Amino acid sequence: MTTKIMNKFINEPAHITAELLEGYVMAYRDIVTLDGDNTVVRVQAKSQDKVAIITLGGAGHEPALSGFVGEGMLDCSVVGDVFAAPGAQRLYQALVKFKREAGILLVVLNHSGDVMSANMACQLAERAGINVKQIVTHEDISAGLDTPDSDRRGLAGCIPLYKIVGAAAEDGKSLEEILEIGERFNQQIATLAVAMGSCTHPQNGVTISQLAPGEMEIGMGQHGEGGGGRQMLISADDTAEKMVTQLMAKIQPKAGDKMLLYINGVGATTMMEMNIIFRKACQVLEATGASVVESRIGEMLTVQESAGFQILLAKLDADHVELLKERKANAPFWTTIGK
Amino acid sequence: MTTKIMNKFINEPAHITAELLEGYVMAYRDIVTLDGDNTVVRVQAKSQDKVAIITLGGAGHEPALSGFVGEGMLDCSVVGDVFAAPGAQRLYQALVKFKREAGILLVVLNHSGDVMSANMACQLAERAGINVKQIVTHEDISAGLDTPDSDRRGLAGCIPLYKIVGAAAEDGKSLEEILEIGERFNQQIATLAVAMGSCTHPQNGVTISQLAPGEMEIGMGQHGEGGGGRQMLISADDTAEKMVTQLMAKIQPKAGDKMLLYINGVGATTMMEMNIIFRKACQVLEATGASVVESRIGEMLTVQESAGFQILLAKLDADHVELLKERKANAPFWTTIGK
Amino acid sequence: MEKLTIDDFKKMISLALEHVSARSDEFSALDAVIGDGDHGTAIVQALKAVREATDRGVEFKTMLEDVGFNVMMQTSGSTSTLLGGFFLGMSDAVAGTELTSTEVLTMFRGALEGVRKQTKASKGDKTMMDALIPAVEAMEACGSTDIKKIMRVGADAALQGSLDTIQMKANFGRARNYAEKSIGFADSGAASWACMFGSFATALESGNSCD
Amino acid sequence: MEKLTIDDFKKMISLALEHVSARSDEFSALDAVIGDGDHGTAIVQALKAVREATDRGVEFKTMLEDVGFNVMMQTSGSTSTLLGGFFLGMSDAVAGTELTSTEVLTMFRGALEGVRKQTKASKGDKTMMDALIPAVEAMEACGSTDIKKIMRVGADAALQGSLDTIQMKANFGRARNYAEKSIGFADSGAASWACMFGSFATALESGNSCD
Ligand SMILES: Nc1ncnc2c1ncn2[C@@H]1O[C@H](COP(=O)(O)OP(=O)(O)O)[C@@H](O)[C@H]1O
Ligand SMILES: Nc1ncnc2c1ncn2[C@@H]1O[C@H](COP(=O)(O)OP(=O)(O)O)[C@@H](O)[C@H]1O
Ligand SMILES: [Mg+2]
Ligand SMILES: [Mg+2]
Ligand SMILES: [Mg+2]
Ligand SMILES: [Mg+2]
Repeated sequence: MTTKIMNKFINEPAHITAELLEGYVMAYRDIVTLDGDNTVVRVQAKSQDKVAIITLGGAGHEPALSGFVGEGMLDCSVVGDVFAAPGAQRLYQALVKFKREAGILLVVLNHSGDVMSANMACQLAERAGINVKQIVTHEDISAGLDTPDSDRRGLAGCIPLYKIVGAAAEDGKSLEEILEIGERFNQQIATLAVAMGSCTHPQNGVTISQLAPGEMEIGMGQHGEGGGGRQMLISADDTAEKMVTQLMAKIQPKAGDKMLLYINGVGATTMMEMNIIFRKACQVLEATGASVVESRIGEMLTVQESAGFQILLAKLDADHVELLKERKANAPFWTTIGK
Repeated sequence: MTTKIMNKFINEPAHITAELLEGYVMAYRDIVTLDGDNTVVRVQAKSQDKVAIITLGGAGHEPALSGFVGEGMLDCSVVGDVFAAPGAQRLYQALVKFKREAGILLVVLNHSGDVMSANMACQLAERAGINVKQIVTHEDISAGLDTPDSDRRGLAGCIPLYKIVGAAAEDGKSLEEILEIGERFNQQIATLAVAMGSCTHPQNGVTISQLAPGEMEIGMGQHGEGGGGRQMLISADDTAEKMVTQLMAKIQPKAGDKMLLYINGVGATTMMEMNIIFRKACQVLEATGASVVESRIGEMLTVQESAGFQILLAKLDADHVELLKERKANAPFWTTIGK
Repeated sequence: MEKLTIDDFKKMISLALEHVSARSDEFSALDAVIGDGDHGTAIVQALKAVREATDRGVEFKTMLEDVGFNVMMQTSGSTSTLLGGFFLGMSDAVAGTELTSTEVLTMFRGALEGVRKQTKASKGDKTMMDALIPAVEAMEACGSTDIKKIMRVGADAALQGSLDTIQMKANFGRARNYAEKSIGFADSGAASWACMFGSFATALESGNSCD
Repeated sequence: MEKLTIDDFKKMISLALEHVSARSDEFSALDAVIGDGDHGTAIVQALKAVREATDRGVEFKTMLEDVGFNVMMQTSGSTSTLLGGFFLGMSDAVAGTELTSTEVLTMFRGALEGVRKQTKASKGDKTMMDALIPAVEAMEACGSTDIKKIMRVGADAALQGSLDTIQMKANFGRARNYAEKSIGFADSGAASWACMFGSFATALESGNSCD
């Protein structure tokens, strides 16, 4: 650990989460608003007869997770402090607000704080007769391909999942149907992160998992927690090839498969670099005869000013393609015009 | 100048621009494609009877400028090397391709390289009987409020302008009408940048305009070129207030005015911080009785991994609001569902 | 010391907040090695919420429930749920305005059960459980009826347990991903919970108010 | 030296590329002080495009036009248009396969006019014009008919002009925004254009091929 001068535009560190959420809902006031502390909801609520989609997670990853609250995606995100799961009690209150016959789907990223909060909130909710089911995302393959689901982290793969389950809910599908569609996607997606340069925790100035200049680490977690091995920086093409090859080992794309390929920037890495990475990753992937039908390059789930990115690779079924590309979505950080 | 270890995912530095454009059009192949080296165009061309909107500028600012090529925005962007205007001859070739009765609007950011290329290309185009008009953007107020237009730089203000003129062109308006709408917007927008921490030129590893930790500079240019004075870092609220006050001195918002307020991140500064900045900027602005009707927070025009952001403030006329918010746009980095 | 009053309990919490706050940076630093560097901030915030709810308490069961919910309402992160479970578990186990030594043991056993509802981590996984489990076990095993004595035995065991985590490989929480590399540093949660147990004991021993 | 042949011109360009390449980092460094740090890269790229087109030239007018367009096609930045204008201006002014000393002067006057179509910058604005304008003026003023001599006079004036920019405040290009702070360093473009003029003179003096 080193504490460096914190080069951030903030005010009182303890107020970061409250202030950033306030600013966010001011900027996107047509779409989102706060409903109680740390709880972002849609301005135009989804009708009561449809399944509500809720997620939870720490702040400091903007635009995730609240950037995806809006028509066709999330109904509500419950936000913790920077890099910290929200308390179970707060999450429980959101479940109470969204209680409905059709039920609630809670999307949880597999991080122990989030999982513990979600579990406790669901215990409380069950006692109150609330119909809620969880999907836990765990697409990080850095722990090894054979590692059980419960031991793999959830990285940015939650974001296309929000789109898929959000669109399915908007279509009027039942909680069970949505769960099935979502879990199927969950099994067909893999993510791998690479980091280069660390970030500073904005509340205490601590530098997390410092990397020396010219060093990189494949398998990095979403809060700067280390993972796979450190190595000297290699070229963009070699990095992309190495990472996508590992992802392909997990997803096994075949000729004719329809694929999703996203590059999620975590902070300082430029879109220039991510475009260059995408180029090689896509070439390697499409050499199998599979084709990329859904792609994005951008900062979706960030880790402060860390340098690095995550590659997301998924095999899409026909319904996934439809839900991703043909259904309207209108969240501040995800708009799909739809057909 | 210092040369540091370049912490970037790139291959051969000389190939950066070509490779990033290749990756970009692969990722967004439904919307954009390359038409000759360094020239990004729409996959589904706009009909010939409508005015074409073209822009030009250096690479290294991703997603700008090519991220805004698509239905309802740009028809074409001609890209130079990193931080370098494209050559006039290349731009001229794009003008030849888009030659049409309805005419071409060329949006030029006021930087001497871009202006020189645009002028020479337009001289060549006139000789070839091509109907092309220029709009030069110059909304940076860092040189002082009374500085003549020709001495002020064009920063990220070009991006809402692309939306406005793009939508007007899609509406079938004439070149003269579009020019009038765009120039009117151009006079009503102001931008101010702040930098904290420098960036590295990805082709030669040179660190541009180095700032010490804990230092910031208001009035920074778009390539790390310095501007206003350096000072010690102040709080987010103080920074936002100071900057928006300067912008308001230029734009003079009054009660009842409809305003545009964008925060454009230039690289490493997190969306967390930008949300916090937006909050205060919006509060200060709306205290005048003007109201923000159009806002965005995000990385639109970046400067590699520099830390800092630009605040864009504009007074919108009724037609601007309509063109910005109610007309469909479908570019990779700007989607508006429309009404 | 044969009875534990509400006031005694308030002193325990106050001193825990004081001591943990003083060592906050150390806990964040430990968390930065194999986690995300925020445990110091998190545990201090959580103990503030605990103290706030304790302050308004008049009866053990309701006070402890209020504490549990307040922690989970006002704070964030793993610590929020773990500490929430700890106090809700206590609340499930006891009632009244004074506790006998047996009831104190029941209360801490309940606290452990409350945390166990939240996590499957057990001894050796390099988590706060490595402080909590030995503490509760030692308290039950010590055979004394002096609450002061019981608390000190628990505190010593928690401290030893926290030191034992230095040699452990992490199996739970964010630290899990570090695997072998997690060896060599104490777990931040084990360290802070040991500090909390130490403060509980000291608060009873010192007798004077600690605020 | 009374005639300038196409081959002589090719040697001038070759040597300019060689010398400018050798000092590329220095020009980028100067540009980093008050610009965006890429002038070294830009001018080398541009001169490569110049040389490529010169290599296939057989007649001055068509070769120089080809050079101008090739620079603007293949390269980027201010330098692309300025150097494009320079060679297009030359092309407008001369023709044939050999130039007399008068024609050489006409060619450089044309070059200056070609650049002037691209920029309003004049002497004292801290740009490449501070090398180019004095160079052309000195060549015209020197009165010699020895092309070697004329070129050396131009080169010396360009060098002096480039040194003069150190004390200037920038009024054009990216550097303008630095205002007073731009004083103390030479303009990158003035420095590189002076280097180019110096190479032109040396290429004629040395007589032997420079590749
Ligand atoms: N699943 C878990 N089971 C038991 N203890 C855990 C678990 N996850 C985290 N912890 C404990 O919490 C500590 C980290 O707390 P904190 O930093 O506040 O939470 P977070 O991991 O959410 O940032 C760890 O050092 C560990 O002792
Ligand atoms: N408007 C202008 N007029 C004259 N010279 C200019 C102008 N703009 C730039 N220059 C010259 O070009 C040099 C910078 O060139 P270069 O770095 O290649 O271009 P860019 O500014 O596009 O990065 C400056 O040092 C200056 O000499
Ligand atoms: Mg945390
Ligand atoms: Mg440049
Ligand atoms: Mg932590
Ligand atoms: Mg330059």
